[in-house]
Formats: sequence, structure tokens, C-alpha cells
Amino acid sequence: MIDFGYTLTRDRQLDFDRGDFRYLKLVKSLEPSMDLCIGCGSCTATCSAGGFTDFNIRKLHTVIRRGDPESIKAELKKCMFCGKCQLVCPRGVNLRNLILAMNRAIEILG
Amino acid sequence: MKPGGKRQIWDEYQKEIADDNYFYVRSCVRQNFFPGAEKTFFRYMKQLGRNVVENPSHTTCSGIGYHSDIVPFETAMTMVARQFALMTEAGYENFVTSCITSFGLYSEVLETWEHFPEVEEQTRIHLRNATGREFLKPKNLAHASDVTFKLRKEIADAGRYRLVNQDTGKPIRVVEHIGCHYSRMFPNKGVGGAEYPYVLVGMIEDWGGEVIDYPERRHCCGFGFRQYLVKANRGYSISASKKKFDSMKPYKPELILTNCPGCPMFLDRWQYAISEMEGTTYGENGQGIPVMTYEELAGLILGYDPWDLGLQVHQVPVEPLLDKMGIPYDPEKKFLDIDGNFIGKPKSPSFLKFY
Amino acid sequence: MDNTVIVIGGGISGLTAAGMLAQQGLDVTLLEKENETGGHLARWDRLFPDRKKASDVLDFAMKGLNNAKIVTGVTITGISRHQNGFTVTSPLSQYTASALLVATGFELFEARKKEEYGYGIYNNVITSADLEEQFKSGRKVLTSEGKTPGRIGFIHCVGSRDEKVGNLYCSKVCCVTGVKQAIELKEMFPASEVFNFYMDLRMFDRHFEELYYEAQQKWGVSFIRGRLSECSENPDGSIILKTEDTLTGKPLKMTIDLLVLLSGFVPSGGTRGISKMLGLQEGDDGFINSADQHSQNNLSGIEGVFLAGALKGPISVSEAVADARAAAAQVTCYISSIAVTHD
Amino acid sequence: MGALYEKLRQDVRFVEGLKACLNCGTCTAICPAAEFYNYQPRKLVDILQTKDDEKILELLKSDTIWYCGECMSCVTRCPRNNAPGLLITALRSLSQESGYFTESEKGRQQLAIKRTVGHWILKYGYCLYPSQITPENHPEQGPIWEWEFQNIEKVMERLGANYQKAGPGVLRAIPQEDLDEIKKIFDETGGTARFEKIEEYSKQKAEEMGIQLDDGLKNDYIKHIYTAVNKDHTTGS
Repeated sequence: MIDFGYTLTRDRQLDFDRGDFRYLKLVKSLEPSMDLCIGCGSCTATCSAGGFTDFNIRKLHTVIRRGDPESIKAELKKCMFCGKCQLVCPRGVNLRNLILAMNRAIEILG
Repeated sequence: MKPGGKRQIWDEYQKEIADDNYFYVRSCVRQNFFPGAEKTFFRYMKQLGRNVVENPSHTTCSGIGYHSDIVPFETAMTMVARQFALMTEAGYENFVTSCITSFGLYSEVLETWEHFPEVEEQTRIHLRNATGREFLKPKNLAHASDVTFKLRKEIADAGRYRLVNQDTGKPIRVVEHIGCHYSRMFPNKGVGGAEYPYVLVGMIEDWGGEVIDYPERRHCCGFGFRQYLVKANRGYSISASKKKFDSMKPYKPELILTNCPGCPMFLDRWQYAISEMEGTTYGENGQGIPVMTYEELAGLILGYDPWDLGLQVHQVPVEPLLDKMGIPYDPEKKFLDIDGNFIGKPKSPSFLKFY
Repeated sequence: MDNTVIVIGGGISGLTAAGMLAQQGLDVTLLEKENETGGHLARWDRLFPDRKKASDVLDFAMKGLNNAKIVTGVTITGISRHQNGFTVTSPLSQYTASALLVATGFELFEARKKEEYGYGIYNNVITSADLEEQFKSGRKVLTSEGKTPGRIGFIHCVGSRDEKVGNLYCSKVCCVTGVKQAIELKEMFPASEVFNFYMDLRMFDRHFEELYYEAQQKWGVSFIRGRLSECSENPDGSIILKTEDTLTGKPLKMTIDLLVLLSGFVPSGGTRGISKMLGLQEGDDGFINSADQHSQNNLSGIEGVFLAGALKGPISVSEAVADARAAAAQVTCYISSIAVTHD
Repeated sequence: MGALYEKLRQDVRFVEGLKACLNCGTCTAICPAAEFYNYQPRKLVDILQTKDDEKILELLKSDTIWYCGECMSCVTRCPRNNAPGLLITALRSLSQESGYFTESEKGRQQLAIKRTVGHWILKYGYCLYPSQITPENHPEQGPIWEWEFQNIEKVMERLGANYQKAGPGVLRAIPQEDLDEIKKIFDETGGTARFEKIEEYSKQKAEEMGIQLDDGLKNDYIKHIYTAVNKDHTTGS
């Protein structure tokens, strides 16, 4: 094989057809209210961890829904479990439990 | 797929293309990599009784410099204005470009002047100060593929070969690739618009082939100007082409036809690079998919010798396609110079079969 | 001048207004260009948000017609104004009245104009109206290959909020239509995955937001915030979508078995034609401007000419009914005012 | 609204390219750069419409504005007639005029392009020139180009080119008086000034980075900017 000085890269596109939805299934069974998200971003806006880092709680549960759980694994650790997100969610999503469920899914599925 | 739906769209993008007396400007990329293509354009235009002139004083439009952002817009506009001045001085008004980047730039400049007349005025002053030249805007601006599209039936009538497999009688399966700057910015300036351009489809259909649509048809070949010009960025370029190859492979295309300078070069060379990087090939029997410019294909249809067209400087060999179409060629003459002396043979790649 | 009124257009607005006017004792003639009245509603299956049958709403309007005269198959070729009011001419006849109520409505945006969505090219791309017709027929909704669709996508804002097709405005009812139809398909195919691709969801009326909530909670309909950029066709006839999932900021590609385009509103040919004949005020969006959108929304600005329904812009059925009644009230006031003047 | 935004507004391409973005994502959806780099044209347009100078300054110094390939696919699709690809051209111009381009890895590459394509335009009258496309810098051109490169005169002659000769034809030698006209155009229209700025700021940067740079192509700085990928440009969001 020849080294040309650059490489072919897996593209960044979310390929829904090749998504990994095992995490979504498990997380949903643990916290069904995740379906109610309307993507408003209230959770991210009030997030204590988000105030200091680029932690974005709204994005995290969205990528799980898109079958792209890989990117959240490191991110999840940033959550401080203050629970403010849950107070502000206009749809009553149990965000605190949702994060626990995502952690649990990573524990089980790796 | 309902072809009638596309036809309805094509009907809505009728572009006016001049019939004769063209002032021709060349393409930097094509002169380097497909010198035979431009030569062939002149050859069949002459055969079809059309007048095409070239002024040796014309230069690059600076489009690649402009789109890699080292050349300011004002400079590019004045370079364009100078080419128009050469056309005006030659007494012509139908301007034809060989290059798609140029075609896009000419279109963008004319459109800008339309929206901002003061910018046109400034360009005229710039050109006057720098060169003393004056110019009229072309009456008709076309890309050389537009002109070939217009003459496609005449080419078919004069043709000796067709895009048909001689053994099976079936049409050759062709995917077309349109240069991004052909109609993306100004859909009305392209034959068939931006979504389903008809310019190459019309040639393929009238020359006997079957057009294959595939999901990534519209995707850029990945040139991206600075994305290829600088080695560190070439992963962008090759990854984009790979996306196209992966998408077209299930449709088993036998030819990729292009109308842009960079695209045929990249679609040809990246097949080589991908094969050398990961062993993947995209054509039949572990070979590559031949890539051609519309001039080269027109030349084949008209019965010109493949080695006069310059098909020997393709990295993906075209011989399997020539065999299918029943076009004779002499393998012994592939690497001869103009006096018939053997130049030497290029090295064979590790995966792509070379003849 | 007498108590005659001509209603132009026999959709839900025209029918409702004609019934109201007749009930108030006016002499009403309704002219409809098609051979049947009922307009778009006659081709629709069920209405948001409560999934009431469209035919029930239409039947109600038909029952309320009282003695209004309905003339169908009338192509209007001219309208003239004179001291007794207006004369409306068709190739076969002439109709005269003291007042005109224009209720010529809308058409659905021609989806094939969004070339990159492939309507009319890819077999499995249909419009919300096509889907509704299938619902109405009672047949199972299948792909063009006769298969049960496993994954279905709804595309919002087709022909709306889009300068590329010349329509800057929002068609307003497509949002909730997409949610309603998504639920109906989930009911039909519980195992299917249904996605709505949207930019904003405008749940503007009562029980709309609740329907959205129900779609998510009860039916598991997914919502992805991103406008469709292009689609293409796979060898098996399925459709590949390209959009951005704007909430994660990444391009997204998805294969869909059936794609439903939520086509927006455009002024109907009838609206454009009558508008020219009468010299109505057209807005920059092509819809008809009333004398004042807030307080005189049924007045055209031309004495004796009134407006009702979707010719003034996208509205729901319930709004059309309310607007038609308001217009009828305005016409009644006008007729009695000219009667007083003449006495 | 600040001074940088005002400067951008002076560029007609910026005026053409920025109407009002509704963040629908049709641009990012089909952007070849968005599929490869951590780049979203939608986000870029949204930042620009804030008119916030601080954010614009950050963009001018960033890698972000150098990811686009100017294919203009976004222009075809935008429902609000914005042109993210044109906004990129305006941002890149300003970044070079103001020297911010040397603050990013991708921006610094401009010197390599200026000293190749820019140089060739003025020297040969072509954006590319066969004798300059070395197999060493362009290994992907394959054995076929290596063969052509080594036998360029014979191959060009065989294919009917008029390589380096007077008169019309493929790769003809462009007369000196025409090259002089190009140079005058560059002088008159700011092309030369742009080149000088790219040189000047790059030299400052090379010194700051402690990497050797001379006037040619064979020096450590050019080699560095031509090949270096010291940062992850593809992951993240």
C-alpha cells in the first residue's frame, strides 16, 4: 500500500441506516419520557456543567436518538447531577433519570 | 423512476446556445491533463463546419486562484474583462469556455455587474488603466459542453460508432458528472438546470448509451480548490470522490462522462489512489471505471483514433470500453511519440489493470 | 338594487357563506367552476386535530344551504359593474346581483417545482394530498412496489417559506397535517418508523400541541429539525434523504420507503382570474389583500365585493368556516344598507 | 454592528450572500466540507447574521473559514437565497487583507497556494503548469503522470499541444506582452497587494513560529504548511 501523505476518512454524516440503536432502545425503556423532547434547549441553557464546559445535554440525548452514541461516552461524565434541567423542561422529560439511563446503557453495552 | 418527470424539468431550462462563430478560451487544468480533449473539440467543430477561433493572447481567467482565494474578486473580474476585450477586438460575440470554473466565474461576474452596475464601471476603469483595452459583454456565453450538446445529433449522424455493446447489442451504462460551477449558482445558465442537468444526458442518449442515475450523482468530485492544491487537505478531496464511487458501484457503470476540467482528472486519479490505499476498485473484473470528457467521447463516436484523442494519458485504462464499443485501436501505438518512436511505458499500478 | 348575492366558489368557505346568506333571507346564487362543490375538502379524508371526517363537515355545510341556488360547471369569463350591482358572465349564461362574495380559495403548491425532492420522478415520493386520497379510498397505503412502508418521512414546508419557489410565507396548516398523517400511518402500520422533518412546528390552534404530544408519546413519531436538502432513489425504489440534523449540527442521511411532501398553499387559478377581472388588491405573495387584515378582513376595498376564505392566505377548515360566516354577516349588512339608501 | 462587519458589507459577494438565515440546514445537509470537516455552513451564516465583531474576529482567525471547497452546492438549495459559499470568499479575503489567516493551520496554507498557483498565473499565464506538477508533490497523479512528466514534450507534441511554442493551441507560450498585461491588472486591482500581504504576514508568522522561510518553495515553512495536520479538524461539533 502506498502512503500518499493523507488518508481516507470516515465521513461525519450521520448515516441513519447504519446507526446503532441499541442504546436508544435501552435508554427509552429506562426513561420513556425522552420521546417528549421538542429540542427547545432549555436543559442546555440552564445546565451547570454547560456553564463551564461545552457539555450540551440537549445534543446528547439527540445523538442517541440518531443512532450515534459513540460521541457521548466521554461527554456524559461532565454532568454534575444538579437536576436544574429537569426543573425547566417544558415537556416534563425526566432528564436526571435520562442521564442515569444513558450512563447505565454505556455500562451495559460498553 | 419516471423519466417523464425529468423531461418536464429539462423543458423548463432551455438555454440559448449560439450556432456558429465562437470565441474560444481554454482551460488550465485540461491543457495540463487532457490536452487531447480541447484539440478534439476544434477537430469536430471543423468537421461539422463551425467556426471557432482562439486568440493566442488569452490567458487563464485566474479562476483557480480566485476560488483558492489568493486572487481578489476585482482582479478576477478584470482578468475576465480582458478576455472579453480580446473577443470584442476579434469581432466576435459568442464566448465559449472550455473550463467550468471559468464558465462559473464568467457567469458570476456578469451577474454581479447586472446587480451592481458601479462594479462593472470600476472594472472597465481597471482594465483601461492596466491595458488600455475596452470590451463589450458577450451576446452569448456558453460552455463548450453546451455547444457539443447543441451539435449532438449532428455528431451522432456523422458518427461511425455508438455507445452500444457490440456483443450484446445493449446500450453502454453511463453515469454523468457535471462540474459544480456549471449551474449550481445560476440554474438558468445550464442546460436542464441544476438538479437534473441535461447537457451530458442528451449526448449519452443521442449517442446510444443508457444514463444511470445514482444517489450521489450531484456530489462534488472533491476538488475544492485549496482542498486539493495543498497536500494536507487532500483527504477531503479523495473522500468526496470515494463517496461517489461507492454510491455508483452497485449500478455497474461502464463509463463516467464529465464536462468539467478537474472532475475527470480526479475521478480518474482517485480510483488509482483508492486502489493503492485500500485495494478497492470499482469497475468490472477488478478494473477501474473509465472516465472521459465529452470531447473524447464525441471523438470516439466520430471514429477518431483513440490515441489521437489522448486516451493513453488516462490512469484508468479505456481499452475495455473500446472493445465493447467495437472501436479498433492499435495497442502497439499507445505510447509512441509523433514520429512513431516508442517513448517508454508507464509503470503498472498494483491493482488497476494496465494495458 | 335588490337582495341578490352571488358567491363565487363552492369550497367550504363559499358553501358556508351561501348557507348563512340564504338563512338571512337573501337571494343567493353560488357559482362553482367544477362539476362538484366541496373543493379541497371533498378530496380530504379526516381533519386535524380531532380526526373528524371531512365529509361530515361538508355535509353540515350542504345541509345548511337552505334555498341557496348552486350552479356548477360555470367558467366565469367576465364581471361587469353597473348601477344595479354586478353582472357575472359565463359562456352559457349571465348572473346579476347587488353584491359579490369571492371565495375562490387556494391550490396546493405544485410539488414537482421542488426539483430536488423528486416528486413526479421518484415513485415513492407523494404529497400529503395524495396520501389523504389514499386514506379516503380506504386502501392500505403501500409503496410503489406494493410493499408495506417500513420507514416513512414527512417533509414540512414544501413550497412554503422558500424564496427559491417564490413563496416566502408559511402555509400554516401543513405542520399539524404532518403530525395528523404521521399518527394515521402509525395506526395503519404500528411497526413502521415515522419521521417528521421540520424547521419549526407551528401548533397554533387549540389541541394542536396536544396532538404533537400524542404523536411523540403514544405513537413514537420522531421529529428531526432540518429541512430536506435533496433526495435520490435507490435501486429498490426507496428514497435517500439528505438533511442536516440541526440539533446535533451534522449532515444526516436516511433511507425512507415512502416520502410525503407537505405541499403548501398558493392562490388558486380561480382566485388569480377573478382578482384580475375585479381589480382586487393582490399582495406580494399573490394572495388577495382585504381592506384591513385586522378589522375589515372580509371587505375587498371595492364597494359590494366581499372576500371569504383561503384566497386571502392559508387557513384551516375551522377558520374558513368562521371567516365565511363573518363575510356573510358583512354582506347582509351591506345589502340592508343599500336597501335603506334606496328607500 | 462593528468595524469588521462593516468591512465585510463592502464586499459585494457578502451583500449577495447574506439575506436572512432561518437555520434550516439545507446547506449543511449536502456540503462536502461538512461531511469531512467539523464544519457547518449553517452555523457560519448564523454567526454572521449576529453582526457581532467579536465572533467575526474569531472566525477570521479560525480554521473554520478554510474548510469550504467553494463548490457552491449550498447556493442551489438555500430557501432564503443566501450563499454561504460566497460569504466564505468574503471572509477569506478579509482574513488575508488583515493578516488573521496566519492564526490558523488551514489559513497559513495560503502562502503555499500563492507561491504555486499565484506565481504560475503571473509567470506562465496559466493557473497550473505541467513542469510544476511534480510527481513528488502529487503522488496520486499516478504512474501515468510520472510518465507524462518525464516525457512531457513528446507527449504534448503527440497529443497536438503547442507546448511552450508561439501561436495558438494547448499550452502555447503566452507572449510576454500579455503576461505584462496580467501583471498590470494585478497591480491595478489589488492582486499584487494581496500577494504582498500574504507574503508579509506569513514571514512574520514563520519568524514567530521559528520555522525557516525563504523566497522559494523548498524551505521548512512551506513544507510545514503544505503537509502539516497537527490538529483534529474532523471530529467534534
